Amino acid sequence: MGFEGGPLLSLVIFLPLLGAVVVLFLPRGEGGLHKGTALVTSIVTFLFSIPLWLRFKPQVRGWQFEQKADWAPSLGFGYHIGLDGVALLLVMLTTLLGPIVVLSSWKYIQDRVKEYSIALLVLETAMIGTLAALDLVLFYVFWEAMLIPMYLLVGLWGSERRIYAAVKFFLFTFVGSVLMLVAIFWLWSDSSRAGGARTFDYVSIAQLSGALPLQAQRWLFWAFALAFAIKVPIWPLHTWLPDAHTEAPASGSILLAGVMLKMGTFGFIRYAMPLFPQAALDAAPVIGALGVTGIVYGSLMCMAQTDMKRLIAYSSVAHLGFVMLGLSALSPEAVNGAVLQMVNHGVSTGALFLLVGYLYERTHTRDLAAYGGLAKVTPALAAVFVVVTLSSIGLPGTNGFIGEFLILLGTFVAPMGTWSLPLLGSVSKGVLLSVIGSTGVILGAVYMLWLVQRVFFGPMRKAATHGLPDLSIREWLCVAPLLAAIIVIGAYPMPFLAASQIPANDLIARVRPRAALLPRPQGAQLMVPPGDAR
Amino acid sequence: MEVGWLYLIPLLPLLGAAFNGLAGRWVPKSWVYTVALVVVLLSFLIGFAGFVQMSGEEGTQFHETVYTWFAVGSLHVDLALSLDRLSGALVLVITGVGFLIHLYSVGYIDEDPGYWRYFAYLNLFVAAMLLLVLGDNLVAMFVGWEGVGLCSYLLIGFWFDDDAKAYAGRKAFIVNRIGDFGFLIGIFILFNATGHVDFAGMRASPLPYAVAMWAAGLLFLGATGKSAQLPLYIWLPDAMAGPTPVSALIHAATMVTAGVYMIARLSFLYVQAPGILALVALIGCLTAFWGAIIGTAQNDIKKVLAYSTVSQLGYMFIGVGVGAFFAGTAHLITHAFFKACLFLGSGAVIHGLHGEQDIAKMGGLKKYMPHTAITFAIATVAITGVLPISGFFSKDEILAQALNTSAFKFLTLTPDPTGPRLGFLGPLIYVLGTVTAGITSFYMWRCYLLTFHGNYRGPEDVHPHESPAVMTLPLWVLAILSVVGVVLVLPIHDFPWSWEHFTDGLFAHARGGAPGEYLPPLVTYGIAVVVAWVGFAGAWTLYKPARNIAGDVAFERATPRLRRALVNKLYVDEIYDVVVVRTVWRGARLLWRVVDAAIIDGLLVNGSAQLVAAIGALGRRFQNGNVQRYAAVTALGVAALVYLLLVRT
Amino acid sequence: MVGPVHYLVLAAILFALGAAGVVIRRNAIIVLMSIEIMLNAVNLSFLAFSRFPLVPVAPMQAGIYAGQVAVFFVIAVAAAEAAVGLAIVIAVFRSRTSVHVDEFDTLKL
Amino acid sequence: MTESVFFWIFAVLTVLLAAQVVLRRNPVHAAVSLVGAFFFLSGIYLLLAAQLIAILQVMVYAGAVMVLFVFVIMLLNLKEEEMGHERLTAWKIIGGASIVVTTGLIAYLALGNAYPTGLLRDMARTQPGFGSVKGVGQALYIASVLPFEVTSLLLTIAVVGAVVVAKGKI
Repeated sequence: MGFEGGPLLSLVIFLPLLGAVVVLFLPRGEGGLHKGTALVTSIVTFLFSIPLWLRFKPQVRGWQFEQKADWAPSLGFGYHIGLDGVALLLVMLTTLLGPIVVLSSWKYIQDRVKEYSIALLVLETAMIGTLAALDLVLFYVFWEAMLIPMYLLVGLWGSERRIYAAVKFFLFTFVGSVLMLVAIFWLWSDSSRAGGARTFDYVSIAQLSGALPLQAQRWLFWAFALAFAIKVPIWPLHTWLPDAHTEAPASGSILLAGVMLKMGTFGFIRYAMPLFPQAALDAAPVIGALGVTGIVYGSLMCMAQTDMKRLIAYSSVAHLGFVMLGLSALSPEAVNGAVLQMVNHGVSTGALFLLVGYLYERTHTRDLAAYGGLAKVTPALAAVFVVVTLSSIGLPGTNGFIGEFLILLGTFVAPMGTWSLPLLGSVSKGVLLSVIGSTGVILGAVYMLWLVQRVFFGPMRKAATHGLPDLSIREWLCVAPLLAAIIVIGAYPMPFLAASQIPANDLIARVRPRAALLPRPQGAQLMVPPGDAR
Repeated sequence: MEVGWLYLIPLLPLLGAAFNGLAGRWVPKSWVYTVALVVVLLSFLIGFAGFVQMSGEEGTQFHETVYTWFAVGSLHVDLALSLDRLSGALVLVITGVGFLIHLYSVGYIDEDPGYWRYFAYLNLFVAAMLLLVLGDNLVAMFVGWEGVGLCSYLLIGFWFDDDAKAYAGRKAFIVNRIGDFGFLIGIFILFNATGHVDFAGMRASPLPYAVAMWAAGLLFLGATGKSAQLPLYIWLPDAMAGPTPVSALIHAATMVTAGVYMIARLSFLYVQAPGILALVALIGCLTAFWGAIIGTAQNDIKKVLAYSTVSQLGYMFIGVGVGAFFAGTAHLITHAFFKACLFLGSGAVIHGLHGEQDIAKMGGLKKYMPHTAITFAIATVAITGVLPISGFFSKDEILAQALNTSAFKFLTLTPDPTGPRLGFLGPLIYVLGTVTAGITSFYMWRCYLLTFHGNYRGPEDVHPHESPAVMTLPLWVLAILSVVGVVLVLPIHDFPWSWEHFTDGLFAHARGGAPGEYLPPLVTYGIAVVVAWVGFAGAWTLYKPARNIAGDVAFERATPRLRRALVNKLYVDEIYDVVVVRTVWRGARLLWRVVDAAIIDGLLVNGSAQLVAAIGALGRRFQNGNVQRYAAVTALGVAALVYLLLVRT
Repeated sequence: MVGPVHYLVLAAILFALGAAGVVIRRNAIIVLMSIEIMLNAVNLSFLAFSRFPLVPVAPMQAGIYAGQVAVFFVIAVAAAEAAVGLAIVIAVFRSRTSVHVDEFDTLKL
Repeated sequence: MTESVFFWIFAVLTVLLAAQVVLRRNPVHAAVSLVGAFFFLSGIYLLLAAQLIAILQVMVYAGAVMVLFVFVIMLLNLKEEEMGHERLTAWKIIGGASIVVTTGLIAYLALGNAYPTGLLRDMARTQPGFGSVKGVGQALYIASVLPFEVTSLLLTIAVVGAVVVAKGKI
């Protein structure tokens, strides 16, 4: 607790906005100047966020870099920000992706550069703010503020069906948010229960909401959960995602996949689950089942696609399914794995969209049928793509493995009770979810390697003309930090896991205080095979 | 004993891979070769030194915790390595045979522009394989397990501009992943039951029977994937699309034996699950037979060897399945020698014929490439067992153990404890295994005779030539190893070099007690020799040098249906294609069209949007722009309000 | 004896006449005139309430003339409205050569 | 008594003339009727002790506004055929009926016991000098001086607006 580090966090939040204001006053028509300002701003933001990482004490419980100021005390909301380990990881991810995003569409975006730069910077502020907010109104403001620049990114700089995609994206996410807003007001009106004034402050509300009656918790939980579930997106609320991703420019896709989807899962960790612990515990198997459905269903969808970006968008559904599965399992392994998987997905799917953006810039098509044999022409691009693919399918040694392994293992051992099924009898929910989820490991390899072969291997097809340039220096600069993150997190994940340990444990302790009482599913609860003779 | 240098063994090849992969394209060729060879050699030397040190005293084990990889909740995963007699021997095989194959590759891949990539992959493979073998917990082992799968994928699809080859690589990876799925669940079960993932911790906790059964069974699913057993063997023949040295190293000598190694390493688990042991032995036996009969009708020299590998791996699984872990692993080592030699020999042939792989277009090559012919013959002798060198004894030990095993005597077929028992399984496996040995002898000699004897049947413009010394040298070393490897498996009790004696106490003992004795050893040897010679005689009759390819025609004429089925690999690929592959892909497309596009997006999402639009269209009819109509409606509203507010109250 | 009720009923009748004119007549000028009648009906009720206040008003208090002041403003607004309204009628007549309100339905789309 | 006589005369005439406005097809006739109606209405205002307003009514309405109307009518100079025929649609009937019913209801309720006559005071009798120019002027200039000034602004804007709209191009 306390004020250590001064307004460092505020600085990180609002630096991009400052950059946006600067861009606003730059003369129109100077595209390079606008992009340059955006780039410098995002790099400076990243540099300022490094001390956050260095000064963060993972072993300390509570909010760090906390800052609190009045805003509208009579209405009960204020400017209250702070970070825990989970938020810190995602803030770092966001600031890391910031410069990459600006660089990613450097050449591709040529019209309305000024507005584009402003949209990117405002989006960055909104995303960091969403992660750092500790006041429900502040959170909601940042949360909705994310929507507008992203809507513009898709709707203005997207490809053919951009309007449809942008409107769909907006309506989907907005419907959920509105329900959440109602729930926030409910919490506000309830917050005077302990005798104080009504407040939107997260910390105060969190102390009260756990004791709400179960019925109220259920309503509120699902109101929050729906908003977050759409953002994640959880099956069957996912159909906005492929459209938005397909139509968005590369930078939009990277931010969408890299950070914005994580806002949904982050919302579950920070708001929906700890605020309404009993309802969350009740809902956990349902959410876990939806997560598993997302894994299998998303993977199968990938196999049916002919559009590269759409394929990767559906793979996001599968990956986020893993995250939701891990969160619902509520065992330390699974929740930490889920948090790490959030970062992993940001890195590897962000990188995938980056690379697909490069491909699109070169060939101007996303149609898989046009691709083939590109590895001959652009070997470095192919190699990088393969590495990122391996991370995406969770090969050990890359970051993807740690996350998926922890999630599946944690789910397997999670004391979630049993389901009674036809033929199988009484089966531990955790075991069942974990086993079905593990098939995602197979399916992931099926569709990702199919994609790689289709694009890079085999004889050269239409899109692979000779003379396509390989990765340029600018493109290397973008992709190198992501590659480094893939390897570093894969080889030495402890610092990243350490950051999420305390928030994860607190979450579990809050939602499942009776964990110790429930037996872990032992042999007796597994099925006994025929032919057993002792 | 804790040591501080074990990490070097896998790290050195990894560094070599990193160097070759990142810089290999720009540095001179000789640097690439030097680095690739030196790192493997250094690994070998370190492993050798460690092995000598460790094997001096029985029960010594070197252990090293490199660092804590990840630790969350009750899960604690170290990157820990351990060197005991089993892993030590395998390290020597991997780095030793690996070094020879690296050396051979210098000659083989020299003309390919992707040589630097090749050596990077190869080094990476050695590193992953060493990690698999040295890993002291299941997760570290899994890293190597998947790592070798990755290298296999990359190397099978090395010539990626051929769609078929890229497809073969992908197929290998995905089939392996199906196995890895089982492996992963196996890890979860063991962790759930014991709270550990490291071998020592798991060994210390006794397991409930059902848990042991499930864990062992699922890990075995992993083994069937990696080690190409029924029903997941289908990737291995296709894996021959890769460069031949790769087939020798990965798809014969080392990676594919990982399943056998894993079961031997987890012997303490498998003896707790005797039913799964029986399954292992049965699957091994069936695979051995299955691979052998398909091998009789293949004309691609590498496919013959691939099915031979599938078949020989089956033998190893019989060994570990009947509880004779030493026998299975001994065959693993001898097989590494002679099969690597065979593959390298086939590579030399292919190299000498500029890429020709069809044995129907070879013949008489003994004349042109004598070194290759002789070493190939030696290795063929070893695998078929016509003379008592390494392969003979290691295979015979497995079959004898299967015949005499007591591991299945107490197993029942049904849950009813008084039901029929599985004691017949051992002898059954013995009989089928012996028949398979005869078939093995037949198809291996067929391959040898068709390749090296008779008349040259290839095109005129191809002039077969012997390979350079850098390639023949490894052939000779491996041929010699195939012969002298016999010292490991000589059936002399307390022989100091004997593998059985050497690994005493390393493996757990199967339940059911010591093996009985159906037949005295000399009788089984006699049977084995006779069977091997019968196979040879069959091959000689059909394919003796003067007849050239006529043997196949005779075969075809005798049993046309069977032979066509065998040539087409018993249509397994086609069946899988229809039943699994197409079903899944079509199902995915159907699911997309129906559920995603039609129901969720069409009906629910766009449907609700259209509902709103329809309501809006209905409301629009009132907004017809006629101000007077608005005023009239307003008046009506006011009338209603007045009535409601003033009159009704 | 004439009381407030008479004035108020008169106001109601005038308002009804004006409103009926607005609803029924097509000629925009007459519609505007009808609006003036409605405004005057309102003025009438203002003045009626000013003379017969519902609440007791203290002698010579400022609020005593509130009704009349309101009527003053209504007259001012009515004048402005008539000016602008007639200007619009002229502008529309120029483009449509019609003063029929039921033909001015461009709001529809 | 005098009040009653004048009230009934003025009231009947106002209603008749107002009805003429609504019913006359020719806008000039309507405008003339409207002038009359306003004139008699100002008589009613006098009865309500609103002398200033009555004067303003005659000056502003019967004078200025009606001149404006007549000007516009003449400016447009509608031909017979351009005036068109009234169309009686269902909505017009519904609207008209609603208005009649509403007014009837309100009048019925007002004439009934809803209006508390007993409590009323008559300012014209109890306040000497009620409705004088002086009194209303003071109320306007002291209590509501700001709205008064704003009204001037409004009128200015209205004038400018009217010119802009009517002129089309400036």
